[in-house]
Amino acid sequence: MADLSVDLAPGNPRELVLSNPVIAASGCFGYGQEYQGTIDIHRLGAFVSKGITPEPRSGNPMPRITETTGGMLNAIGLQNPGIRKFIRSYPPIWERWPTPAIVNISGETVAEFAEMARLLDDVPGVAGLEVNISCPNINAGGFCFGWDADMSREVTAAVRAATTLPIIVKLSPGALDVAQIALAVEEGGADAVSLINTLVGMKIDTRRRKPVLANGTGGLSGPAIRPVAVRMTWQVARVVGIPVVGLGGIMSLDDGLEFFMAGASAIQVGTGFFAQPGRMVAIADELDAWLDAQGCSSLGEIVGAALPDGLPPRRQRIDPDDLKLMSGDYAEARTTTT
Amino acid sequence: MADLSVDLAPGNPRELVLSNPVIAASGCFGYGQEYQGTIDIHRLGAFVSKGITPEPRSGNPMPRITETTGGMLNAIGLQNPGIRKFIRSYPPIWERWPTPAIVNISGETVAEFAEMARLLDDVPGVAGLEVNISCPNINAGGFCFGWDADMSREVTAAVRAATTLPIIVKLSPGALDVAQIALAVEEGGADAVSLINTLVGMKIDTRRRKPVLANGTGGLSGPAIRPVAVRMTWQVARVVGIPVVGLGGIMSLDDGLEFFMAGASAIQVGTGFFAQPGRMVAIADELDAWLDAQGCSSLGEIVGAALPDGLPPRRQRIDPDDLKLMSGDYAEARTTTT
Amino acid sequence: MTATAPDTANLPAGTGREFIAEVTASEPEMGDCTLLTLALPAGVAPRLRPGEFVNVLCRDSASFDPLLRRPYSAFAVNPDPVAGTMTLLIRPFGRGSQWLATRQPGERIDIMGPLGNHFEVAERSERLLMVAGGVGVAPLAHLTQEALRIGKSVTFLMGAATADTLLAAQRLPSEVEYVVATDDGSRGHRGFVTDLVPDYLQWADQVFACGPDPMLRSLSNVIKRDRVGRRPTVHVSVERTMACGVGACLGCVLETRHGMQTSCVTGPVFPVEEIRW
Amino acid sequence: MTATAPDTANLPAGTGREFIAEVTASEPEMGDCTLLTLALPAGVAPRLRPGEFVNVLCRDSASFDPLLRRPYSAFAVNPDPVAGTMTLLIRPFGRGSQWLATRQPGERIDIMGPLGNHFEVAERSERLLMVAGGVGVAPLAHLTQEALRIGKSVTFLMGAATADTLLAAQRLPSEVEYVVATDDGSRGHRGFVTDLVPDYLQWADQVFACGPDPMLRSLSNVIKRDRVGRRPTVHVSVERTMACGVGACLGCVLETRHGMQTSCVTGPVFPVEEIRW
Ligand SMILES: Cc1cc2nc3c(=O)[nH]c(=O)nc-3n(C[C@H](O)[C@H](O)[C@H](O)COP(=O)(O)OP(=O)(O)OC[C@H]3O[C@@H](n4cnc5c(N)ncnc54)[C@H](O)[C@@H]3O)c2cc1C
Ligand SMILES: Cc1cc2nc3c(=O)[nH]c(=O)nc-3n(C[C@H](O)[C@H](O)[C@H](O)COP(=O)(O)OP(=O)(O)OC[C@H]3O[C@@H](n4cnc5c(N)ncnc54)[C@H](O)[C@@H]3O)c2cc1C
Ligand SMILES: Cc1cc2nc3c(=O)[nH]c(=O)nc-3n(C[C@H](O)[C@H](O)[C@H](O)COP(=O)(O)O)c2cc1C
Ligand SMILES: Cc1cc2nc3c(=O)[nH]c(=O)nc-3n(C[C@H](O)[C@H](O)[C@H](O)COP(=O)(O)O)c2cc1C
Ligand code: FES
Ligand code: FES
Repeated sequence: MADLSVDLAPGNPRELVLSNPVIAASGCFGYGQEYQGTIDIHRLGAFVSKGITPEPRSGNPMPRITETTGGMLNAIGLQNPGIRKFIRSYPPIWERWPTPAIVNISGETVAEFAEMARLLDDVPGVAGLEVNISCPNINAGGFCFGWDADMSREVTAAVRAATTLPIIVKLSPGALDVAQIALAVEEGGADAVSLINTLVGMKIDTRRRKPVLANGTGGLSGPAIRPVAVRMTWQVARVVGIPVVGLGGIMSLDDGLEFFMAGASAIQVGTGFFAQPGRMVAIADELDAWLDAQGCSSLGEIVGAALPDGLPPRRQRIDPDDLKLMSGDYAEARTTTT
Repeated sequence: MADLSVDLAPGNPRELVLSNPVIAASGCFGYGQEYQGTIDIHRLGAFVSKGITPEPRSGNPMPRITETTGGMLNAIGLQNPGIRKFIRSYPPIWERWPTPAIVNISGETVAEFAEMARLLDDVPGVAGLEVNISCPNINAGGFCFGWDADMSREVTAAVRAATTLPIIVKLSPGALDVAQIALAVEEGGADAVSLINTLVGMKIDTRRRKPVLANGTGGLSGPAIRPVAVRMTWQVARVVGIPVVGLGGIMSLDDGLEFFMAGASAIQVGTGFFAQPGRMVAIADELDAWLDAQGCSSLGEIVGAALPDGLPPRRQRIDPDDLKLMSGDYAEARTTTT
Repeated sequence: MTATAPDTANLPAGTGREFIAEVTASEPEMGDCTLLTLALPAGVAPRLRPGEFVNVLCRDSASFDPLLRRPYSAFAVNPDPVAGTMTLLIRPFGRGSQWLATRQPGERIDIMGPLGNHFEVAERSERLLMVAGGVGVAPLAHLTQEALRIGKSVTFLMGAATADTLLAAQRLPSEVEYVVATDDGSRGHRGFVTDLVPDYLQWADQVFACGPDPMLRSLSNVIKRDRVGRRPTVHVSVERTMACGVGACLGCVLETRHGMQTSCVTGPVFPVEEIRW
Repeated sequence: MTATAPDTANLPAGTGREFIAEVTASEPEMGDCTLLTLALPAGVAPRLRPGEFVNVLCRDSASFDPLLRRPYSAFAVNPDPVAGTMTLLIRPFGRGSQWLATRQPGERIDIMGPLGNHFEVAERSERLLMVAGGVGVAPLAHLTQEALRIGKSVTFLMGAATADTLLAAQRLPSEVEYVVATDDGSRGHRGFVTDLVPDYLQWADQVFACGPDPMLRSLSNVIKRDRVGRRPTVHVSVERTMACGVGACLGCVLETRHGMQTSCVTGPVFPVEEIRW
């Protein structure tokens, strides 16, 4: 019985302690209810809800999903009930659960992110936030927040200023240098980063001579993208002082081990749930057995094992007030520099 | 018998006319000799040589390749004999071949690219150049040429100024906005663009707890990346006035049709040759039969079929002198703006 | 090593909605289709109601080809609580269905289900009309089996391209009135199965339909045109590409009067008038 | 449609180095290994020289699992110009070898070859020493077959983990002196096969070896230490991960005295002293 527990917000007094490092990824696990009856969701370390927006969204027209070699494309279009209805509907249920629920938020402006964070700050049943910065910033001509270090820092700082909840910022693989973005959101006050979100792809139906997805492009996920995700996890884990959550194409323990060895303190599973939910919730048990077989007493012993210089020093726990303060500074800094 | 021929340099008096649109991709077809005896390479529209550098390179340590789901990672490290030995060794053989040979060049500075272009300008047997801008610019802190519009335009202009050969600029999928880079190289004087080069990935050997490749990271190719390649081809073909050559994971005619419908005038096949060389050289024949079955008299009828507004107007043929002239301007423009 | 773990890995058969089923029989039907019978873990078969579907992993677990599961409706069920079985009718389209259609007795398959809603036969409905197109016949055959058990009378309309891709008459209980239509007229009415519907609208208390979207759309037009008032009620089972099958991905939605609804949880069965085609 | 085209698509059997071969026999050997015999297109078998390899597509062409081919040396060849066959010895490691090892007679496989260089037996060499480790026995068994045909005498040293993973003696012609070593001492010498080499260095005119890198490295040390002058000459066949198999990708190189050389074209056979381990 190795120690599988992990705190994804070591710098945050509110903490985000998971009993094991296997998390269900946003958009692949609904609101936590859907897989009940299929699997025991409490075998997971945590789960992340479908992305929430300030207002309700009906999402994209159909078809929304299609398969590709070793992967799938999705263009759901963030269909969701909107933050207010969401808060009434789900956290009250999660409150009674042992498994931490993390809320994934998607905004089109810095203000939208901050507003959602404020509304979620003290909602019982919400253990933390995952900030999806792979969204277009409508105040920057639809340029994706996650592609620009300043915009990424600004969003993080604004969220940080609006809540003391643990904040995981989910990075976009579209950035030129994902490590630079990771450092920026760490500065902005993120407690952890998760990566990667989907790559943008397209499949064309050669019979109909048009894209398969009604939306044209979609997000590529699944084993096909794992090498890109492992590489980015490795690049980010080498430089940041906060926990890294790795994801992208994890379908088995061995896949997950690649991310841990690349420096991830925890992993998320998305597409894998669609294929084999039973195997996904078993990964934590398999990991436990594997660590025992390797003579490791805790997961920490293999995290970053493949990094040439191991993990950088961890950031120290920050005083509650400083949290908002530091982020405040960045918020200012940004407003002056933009 | 539909018309499969295509000119990849319609704007260039020296032309780059292919009898069919199926091209062997750089690094996957050696110097054109290697697959002789296995296939009839003259069933190809053209082939691109392994990337050449100014000086000889012995490449990366082993292992250099590994498989991933639906793809492979490579870190060959541009092993090549260097431009001078290369020119003595291969073009004399190609000169006697009906199939156009395109030379892929990789430099670490703008000057290196220009120098290689100059040396190749009037070498018999060389039908055109493919400029690989997915290389680090050592004068820009290793920042990849292909990630920056100005650097991409500058390299293209410098090559344009050094040769009247047809120039295909090969774009990097790492750029934030590949369409913007494509427009920049079009301005710089490119006759065509090809995309995509490999995505950067990593695979970790969980038994040895280190990356499988001695180099750590490698380039991801194969069917796994096809959705990303089709999406980028679609984005670029919508905006540029020059031919687009699409590649990334093409293993069959149907895969190739996705690229044609996304706006590619020609396709390249790389990893596919490693798996099924016989099927790759057969794609052109299958395309011919498919076009007949569809009642199309020429390939052009389906190029861009999946683009909402079809292809933009083609750039007009340019006067020989203007070629160098225009690029000259850009070369200047750059030197003033950097 | 995990990559080659058996499908059974960590699946206490019978508990939960993901389980391993063993193929017990395979026979051809409807031309190129296959009837595949699977032994279900104790307790599953009795729960399986007509119209519900299962999401099948159409590969061994070490391969990702195809990556996602494939949804299939039950064609027939032996509800024995212990020795229960389920029979699927599989038409070969691509990778997944071809893999599934070629499984042999003794092979074990990873299945999720029962999933989705089901066909509701109203207490006071006596006469049921089934309208099937192609493999859409599957859930309606199962429904017919159930309806007869509870003493309803059934008229079964089926359409197919040609006579040899029709469901063989002996596959349906003899009490059923079986009327067919073929595109080429090689058997029964020449044309669409929906052309036959008007003659039965007076007779039927409920109509249940399953088939390709074009067929369901034409059915909805027939209903709009010829139905008098709100009877008979008409329920159709739609087919959308799915990923999770449990409402988690929102990839399979359908636009209805009540907005976007998942065809895997709120559906696949919808009242025909609620669907926005 | 092209996605499900047969492997044979556009492969005029026999012409070129990519062809379709039909499995004619399969039998177990060396514990978990399989001996797979394939009928070769007319003209191929006579060209296949000991040490050359074939690059095998270990999947059906509609799947990409695994994506790349897998290299295999010929274990035995029937050089009949028309009815020629090739036998491969396959140890199951992962996806590819497991797929190949489970092919049945009648199945057709996409093969590229013969590829690479080969073992050269010098005119005046009379006594040949083979040093095999595990499946490295394959090309040396083929070489032995050839060497005896041209009247050479052969001593065959083989090393394996345990007695039951050694090549069965009857697989080698009776004229061959067959000496074995096992890690656990369950048969023959307890220890490495390379421990046996010194005793034969006087006797042998040429040494040919194939096996895992550690074995080849220890062999090269034994040679450095015990060989007197330049005789016997020592050639080893190395194993590197490959993609193209024809020298096009530069993925399989080996560092030698002459720089980086491809193990698929310049190799897989190299004079032991040329390799930079
Ligand atoms: C609720 C539900 C119940 C179903 N019940 C059955 C059933 O009982 N029997 C049965 O045979 N099928 C049934 N299907 C359809 C079945 O799931 C698909 O045929 C299957 O997913 C095809 O997978 P594939 O891998 O073979 O095809 P893919 O490889 O996914 O596709 C191969 C080719 O076939 C085309 N294709 C795939 N599916 C369809 C389709 N349904 N109609 C037309 N073209 C298609 C694709 O566009 C592609 O060109 C059902 C579907 C749903 C949603
Ligand atoms: C010139 C040449 C000749 C060969 N001849 C033979 C032969 O006659 N018989 C034979 O059985 N094999 C032979 N091999 C080795 C054979 O090609 C590999 O075993 C095969 O590629 C494994 O593929 P796979 O898909 O089964 O394994 P993969 O799925 O590629 O790998 C599965 C696991 O096995 C490990 N693995 C793969 N290959 C090896 C290996 N060679 N040694 C140790 N671990 C490995 C991998 O690291 C991985 O962990 C030869 C190789 C070369 C280069
Ligand atoms: C159907 C689907 C919906 C998704 N929705 C979201 C979302 O709402 N917010 C988000 O941050 N990521 C979303 N993702 C991305 C996943 O969380 C994950 O980053 C990505 O799929 C890569 O992981 P995987 O390969 O394990 O699926 C979605 C992915 C899929 C497949
Ligand atoms: C082994 C290997 C070597 C490559 N070498 C080069 C190269 O030297 N120059 C270059 O521009 N691209 C190189 N590439 C990239 C390919 O040309 C192509 O852009 C990429 O592999 C995607 O196409 P594919 O999926 O068809 O292989 C190489 C690819 C592979 C697999
Ligand atoms: S298939 Fe995922 S919500 Fe219906
Ligand atoms: S395997 Fe490609 S060069 Fe040897």
